[in-house]
Amino acid sequence: MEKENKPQDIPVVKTKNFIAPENEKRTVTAPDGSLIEVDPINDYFCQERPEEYKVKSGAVEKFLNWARAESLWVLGFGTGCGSIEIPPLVTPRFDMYRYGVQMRPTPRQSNVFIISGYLSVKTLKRAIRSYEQMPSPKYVIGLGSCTINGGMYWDSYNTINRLDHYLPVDVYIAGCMPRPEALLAGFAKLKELIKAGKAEKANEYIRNLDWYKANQKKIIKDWNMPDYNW
Amino acid sequence: MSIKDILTPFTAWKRVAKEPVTVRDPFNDRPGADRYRGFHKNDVDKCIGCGTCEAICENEAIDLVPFKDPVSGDSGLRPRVDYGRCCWCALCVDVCTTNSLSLSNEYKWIATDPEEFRFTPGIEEKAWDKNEKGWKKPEGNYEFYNLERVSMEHLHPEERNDSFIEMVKGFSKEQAILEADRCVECGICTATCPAHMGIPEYIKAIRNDDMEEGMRILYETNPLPEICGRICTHKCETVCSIGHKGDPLSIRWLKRYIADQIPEDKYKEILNTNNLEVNDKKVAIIGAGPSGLSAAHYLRLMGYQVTIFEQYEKAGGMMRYGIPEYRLPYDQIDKDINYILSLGVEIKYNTRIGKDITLDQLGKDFDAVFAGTGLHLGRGTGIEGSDNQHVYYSTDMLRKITSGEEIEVADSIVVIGGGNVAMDITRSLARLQMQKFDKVNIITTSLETEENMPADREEVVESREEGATVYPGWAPQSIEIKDGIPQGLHVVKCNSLFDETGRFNPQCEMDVKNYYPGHMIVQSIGQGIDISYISEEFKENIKFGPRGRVETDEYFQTGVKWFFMGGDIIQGPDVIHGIANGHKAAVGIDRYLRESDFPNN
Amino acid sequence: MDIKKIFQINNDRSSYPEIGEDGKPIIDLSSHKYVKIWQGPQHPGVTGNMALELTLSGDEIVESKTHVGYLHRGFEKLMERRKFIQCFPTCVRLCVAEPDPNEYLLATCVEELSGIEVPETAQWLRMLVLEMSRLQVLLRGVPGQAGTFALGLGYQWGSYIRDLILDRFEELTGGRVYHMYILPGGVRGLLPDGFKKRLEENLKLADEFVKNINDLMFNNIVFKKRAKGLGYIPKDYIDRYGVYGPAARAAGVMRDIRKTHPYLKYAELDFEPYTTTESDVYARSVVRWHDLKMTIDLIRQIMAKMPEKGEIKAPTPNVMHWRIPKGETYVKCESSRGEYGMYMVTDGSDTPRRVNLKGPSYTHANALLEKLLINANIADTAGIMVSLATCPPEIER
Amino acid sequence: MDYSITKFLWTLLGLFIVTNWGMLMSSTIRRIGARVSGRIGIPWYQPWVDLTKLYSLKSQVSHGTMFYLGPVFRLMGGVGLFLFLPMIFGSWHWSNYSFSGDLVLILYFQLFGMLGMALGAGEGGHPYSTIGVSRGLAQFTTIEVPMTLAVISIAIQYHTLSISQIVAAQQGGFFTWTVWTNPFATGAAMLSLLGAFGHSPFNLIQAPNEIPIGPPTEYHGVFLGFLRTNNAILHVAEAALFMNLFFGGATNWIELIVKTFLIYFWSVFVGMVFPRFRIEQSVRWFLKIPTLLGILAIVIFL
Amino acid sequence: MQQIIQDIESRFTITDKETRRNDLCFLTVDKLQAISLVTYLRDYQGYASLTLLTAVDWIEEGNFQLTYLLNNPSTRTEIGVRTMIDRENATMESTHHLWENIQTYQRELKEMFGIDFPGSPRIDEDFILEGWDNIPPYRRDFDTKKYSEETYFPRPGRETNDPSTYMKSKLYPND
Repeated sequence: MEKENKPQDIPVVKTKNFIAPENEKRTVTAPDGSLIEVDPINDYFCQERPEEYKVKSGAVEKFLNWARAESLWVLGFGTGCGSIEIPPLVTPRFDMYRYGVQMRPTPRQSNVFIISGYLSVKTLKRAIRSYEQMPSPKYVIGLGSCTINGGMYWDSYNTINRLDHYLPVDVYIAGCMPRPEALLAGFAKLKELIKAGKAEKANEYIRNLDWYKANQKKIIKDWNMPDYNW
Repeated sequence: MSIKDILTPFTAWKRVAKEPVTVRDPFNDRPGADRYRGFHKNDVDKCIGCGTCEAICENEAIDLVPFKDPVSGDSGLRPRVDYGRCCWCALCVDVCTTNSLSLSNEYKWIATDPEEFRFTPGIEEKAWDKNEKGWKKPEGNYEFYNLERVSMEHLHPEERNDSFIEMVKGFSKEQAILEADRCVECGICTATCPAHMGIPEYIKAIRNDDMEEGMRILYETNPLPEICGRICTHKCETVCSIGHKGDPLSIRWLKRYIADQIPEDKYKEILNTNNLEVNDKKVAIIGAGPSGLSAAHYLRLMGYQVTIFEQYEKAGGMMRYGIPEYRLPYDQIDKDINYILSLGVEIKYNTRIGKDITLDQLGKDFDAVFAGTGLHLGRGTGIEGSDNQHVYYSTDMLRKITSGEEIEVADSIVVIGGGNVAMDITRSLARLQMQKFDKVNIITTSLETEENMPADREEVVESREEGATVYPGWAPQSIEIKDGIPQGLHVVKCNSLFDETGRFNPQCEMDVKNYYPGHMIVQSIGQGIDISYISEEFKENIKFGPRGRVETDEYFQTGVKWFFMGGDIIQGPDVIHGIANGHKAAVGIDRYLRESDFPNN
Repeated sequence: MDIKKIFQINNDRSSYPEIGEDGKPIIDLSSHKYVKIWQGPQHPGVTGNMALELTLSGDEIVESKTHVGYLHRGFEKLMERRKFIQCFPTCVRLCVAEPDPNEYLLATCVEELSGIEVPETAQWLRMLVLEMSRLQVLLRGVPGQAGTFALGLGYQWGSYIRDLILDRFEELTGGRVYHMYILPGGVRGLLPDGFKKRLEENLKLADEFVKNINDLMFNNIVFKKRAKGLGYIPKDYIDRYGVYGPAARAAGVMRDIRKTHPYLKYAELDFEPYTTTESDVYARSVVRWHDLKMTIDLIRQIMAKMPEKGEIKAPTPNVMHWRIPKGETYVKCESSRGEYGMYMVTDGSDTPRRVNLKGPSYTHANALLEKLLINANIADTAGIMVSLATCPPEIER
Repeated sequence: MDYSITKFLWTLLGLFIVTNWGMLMSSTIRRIGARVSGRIGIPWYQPWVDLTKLYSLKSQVSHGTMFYLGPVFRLMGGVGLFLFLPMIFGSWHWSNYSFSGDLVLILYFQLFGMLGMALGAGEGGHPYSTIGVSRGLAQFTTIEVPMTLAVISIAIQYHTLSISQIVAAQQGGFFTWTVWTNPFATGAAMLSLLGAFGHSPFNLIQAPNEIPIGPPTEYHGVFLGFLRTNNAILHVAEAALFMNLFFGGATNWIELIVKTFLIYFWSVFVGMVFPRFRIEQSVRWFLKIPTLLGILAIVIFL
Repeated sequence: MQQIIQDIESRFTITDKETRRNDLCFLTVDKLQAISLVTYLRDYQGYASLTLLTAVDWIEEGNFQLTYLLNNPSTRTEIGVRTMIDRENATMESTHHLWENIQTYQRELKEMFGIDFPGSPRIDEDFILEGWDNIPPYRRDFDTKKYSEETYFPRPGRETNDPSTYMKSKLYPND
């Protein structure tokens, strides 16, 4: 896979109907009667390119990496059928809490994004937003064969085939569905990577941001969100 | 709403004293169940690379990749699974024609690189290769296709053992469609068939009940479907992938079914050969056997003026003069041949090259010559007493029987040979014995053991049904002769025919002897080449290989540019090879004639 | 003395917001009276991956729209280019939580259109699998209702027993979630040795669970306060909105395909689906709880009555090119959510012409949910949604 | 009050102990809760790991100044509560900055954090935060009613507003604890405590099933770390407050640990088996039984 | 069931009928009569519940087949009302006044087949797809595999061999 990081020609969102109505430029009346012009895309959303997460060396960083590995907070976003095997992990039989893995309901507080199975284009759009809102260092687990090469839905007009074209993936787990144990093994592998300081896909995403963005925009036809959602 | 509603929920706390039910070591405490559908395993030695798994996979997760060089019946390909596609439905396991594919109960595969998830089970070593558990095809009557052949109606031994009427009745439409339905369209047969007939395609045509399409597919590679549909050696059926678990498809009967459905007068219309172009090139064909007819057919389709020279009074060669009528009725031979002749192929009967016209003359009169003269000489055993006048060659005898000549039939006969021709002569003689003496007393003995006999299995079985006794695994030693009449055949036990290197080297136990009484001995151990029509000076220009066979190039062109040879003389006795050679030679002749049009090129 | 009158407290919110001339509520977002929020697709309170667009006035929902399509894979299209046997692994994934009715429907459609009789043992096995599947859904679904109100304990207990049932599935079918067991023509294997014994052990745990969940949920004052009177479905909605299964039975309308249109061997079993008339979240929850009890009982009946050995698959044409004559049919069965049906049209080729799957969620989560959420509290959305047993993959397929 | 450096250092040490105890307590309680479900639960050291990770994260979003100040305020609420609370009775080292009127200040600090949170979360711009904050403020207001009534009742009972003196008054045996001498006030306060700890049935503020997860929706990294640290401190401090007011205080750390654990466990004990109330239900509930109890407690001592 | 069909036949022009089971039959009527037939079935024959509404693309004949499957809960029978509409500019009268839930079906048909139901609520909103700019995907002339391979391109590096051609090329390289 060749990743071109030349600043590609990212189409800037200009078309009006691609902007969600609540994000359109408009004039609002303030309670005191004065008119204020708001441009939500520029006012509310970050316009700056993200920065890479700096990996330092040394004992402190090692300790921090250990802490990061032992405290994986998973975003509760079931993107596909894989979400059926995530709940068993928080229940008595498999109990992933004992490995320091927890579910968090909001992307801001999560480190791990499990893409559980196939991603339809409509979900991909949300997944990108969720992913970008997660604070670095962050990790993506691709669950099931759908994330690797399309899986079951390889010929569907609405699901993507290769997740790594749109989001950086740290660990893949084969299966359809993978057993919960396979997921636990995936977490173990991810921990191993983090402890070794190798789970750096989030930085790769930032380094190749233009490539990823171009891929994303190619298939998301109504890109009515800001370019960056950090 | 009472106080009970407030207090009863607290009973949940009683669980706090219980041990947690969590699996302590999830990776080892809970292996997959016995039937778990985990990762793939493949027994590469058992697998034949038929690709049925690839065909049934709805995710196109399986590729066939080269593993070794193909051999007959094994494509040399092996399935490679893409776990970026697989959905672990195990349909590939259930459909596998050899039962080589199975799933293990291993289920953990974690990787950081998405490209890693492609592997060839059985070839790339994996931790679960030795895993006994996992999904296998369910036992019992659980098949995705019918393993049993649709039985074709035969004449009973009692009905057939005294007559030469065709013993196999042919499929009805329902039977044919049912039989055709068993095909998995793997195509291993196509490559194995010398003519590379589009077997899966015409079987599909049968399923679609589209006989005309089937006919067109047949004639693409084989202009003698009626004949082939009856007497082909069906190498395709030997390698048929269904044959690994059940009965192979009756590919031969299906071919015959297609040809049987179309009346002769429809051929031209269906095959669109009503108006063939004619160019000014002329080609002579020597011998109206399968290869000659095949060459004539395809050359004629290409527009050449074709003349066949046939030494006997009827066309068909070995097919007519070597195969008894109960297997191949004459009207069916005529049907195929008449069609070829109706395309505008000229035929000169009773013309023997070398006697009536010389080969050199032929070369001058025609632009190219193809010789498919076949193996008409019988080969003898050369044992003591084999020069007796009551010791016959099967070829001669069959020719006489088939051309309707009266032949002498003794009350007890011994046939030497284990091939199909031996069976033919055995069964023909048995019929004649039945007609004459009302009982059968015929012994057939072969060098090869029962399981190695070159004859088709059913031929042996049917011979026995018809009263012949077959003793495989005996080597003939001498013929006892008394008063100029053979009395019987001495044989010794033969254990193996070939040594480790595959050379012909029979190993016999000389102490174990046997004696088969018979007043007539027929030798049927092979046929010999008769190329007496080629003059000595001509022979100098033709290269000869070992064992006296003519060497040709891939298009059957001999050392003499305009002279092509093919069929049994090159390939050995086999109708389908003959047809294939004829076709190929036709292509070669066409190429040669085109090139000679532009000598500068 | 009416305090409400004195302090001018108006509890009647039904006329709020005002209804315009076109029958739609007038919602002016710029008036700052309303707030628009999205629940989902990334939202723990929404079952599966779907979104609710809610317009709120305070905590009260004044307008709700369901947005689906996040899980759309185009199954019906994909199946149009797959052979009948290939449809079978595809079809399973239509509803993730309860895959077996999908398998059953496809198999039955194919069998009915091509005129294949399924062997008796296979029919019993199918029924066993369907009931086990219902059991595993209900083991999560019943306590899941309390889970939406933050009582996660029952869900935890139920999930454990569900995992055990899934183990039995693994033994029988080879798959934990996607069983791919009922294939056109029959099933894919007999019961393994000792299966009945192990299943019976699990059923005993389930019995205990039924009792515990009764103590924890249905005798829980807070749960009662939350669930009673919530999400009321009037009886006349049943036909107008298309309400099926437990939701309809909670409204006093008998809708259970197993009873009304017995399929497989259900006519030989003894059961009576529970109905009640309160028609609120609590009633639906109780109906499901009774379903759970009934399912445990049905599995026991099936295990007692089913033959041990026998043919598991009828002979079918070669599956590689199985063609089915032109025709169309609609086949239905009872899933844990209600009537689950498949409409299949064939045109004589080896692929279906059209497959349309119709699950109860299709109407429950769209028309009905949108209606029920109006004037509900935002805190109750998850509760109402779960009580209607919404399954997004089945809506959009 | 004593403002010497030594005092400050002792207080800091106390804060450190309390923070760690708070985290250990929360992990222990979660492990006990997990056992009821049949699980093993988090490792005992998990809160420290989580906290380390959170503090190691860099903030990426900017929602304005108040957004940053919110967690700081919240932390100040917890720390403030601790600062003016005597932890161990009779010990100069562990009495912190308690003074004669500390009870009033502490009541204020209980709400202080919530107000800070309201400011910060409001700035976050997320509708869920806003909804959570408005619910939180509504609920806290009603929690404060029985709580204040109980405190007033105690103040009347012991004729003082100093916690140390209230504890002192309870010394002298098990039956001199307020829980026996003023059961109504204890009842009212313990019920309001259910709301203060934010377990169900009164955790609609953070309800992950509908407004995930309420006010801290946008908070992450260091800010979430602040909130978590605050939680640890606040839970122990609040439990210690109740211990001081109603359960005879503590004369040594062991006693403190046992008592605060039990008081905290009380809310989990209830919360584990009940679903959560809707906000108007919980508001109504607090204004009914606990308030009545509180009024009763005052009426008795008047 | 037979009685009802006879009754219907006396009132409507049934061009085709197919009895699948005792409790299921399909009737084909003209587009103009379809709505009145379903209304009649709903109001007078007790077929009050709409099981489904869906379309079948008969591209060869240039038609869409619309199927209204109605269920009678009391007699436990189902009748499928089929009607053919023109594939070009496919339009059908909306029946959202009969059933509240039918608008969902109609939205789906609009999006997936491009059949318009003027007047149906939210008919023009996206239902499942978002920003779809191709031909409606459930139409037969939309090739999902081709679209997927062009848009989402499968992972490269895969190649397969057909056993028959591979064997031919290896065993008989010259043929």
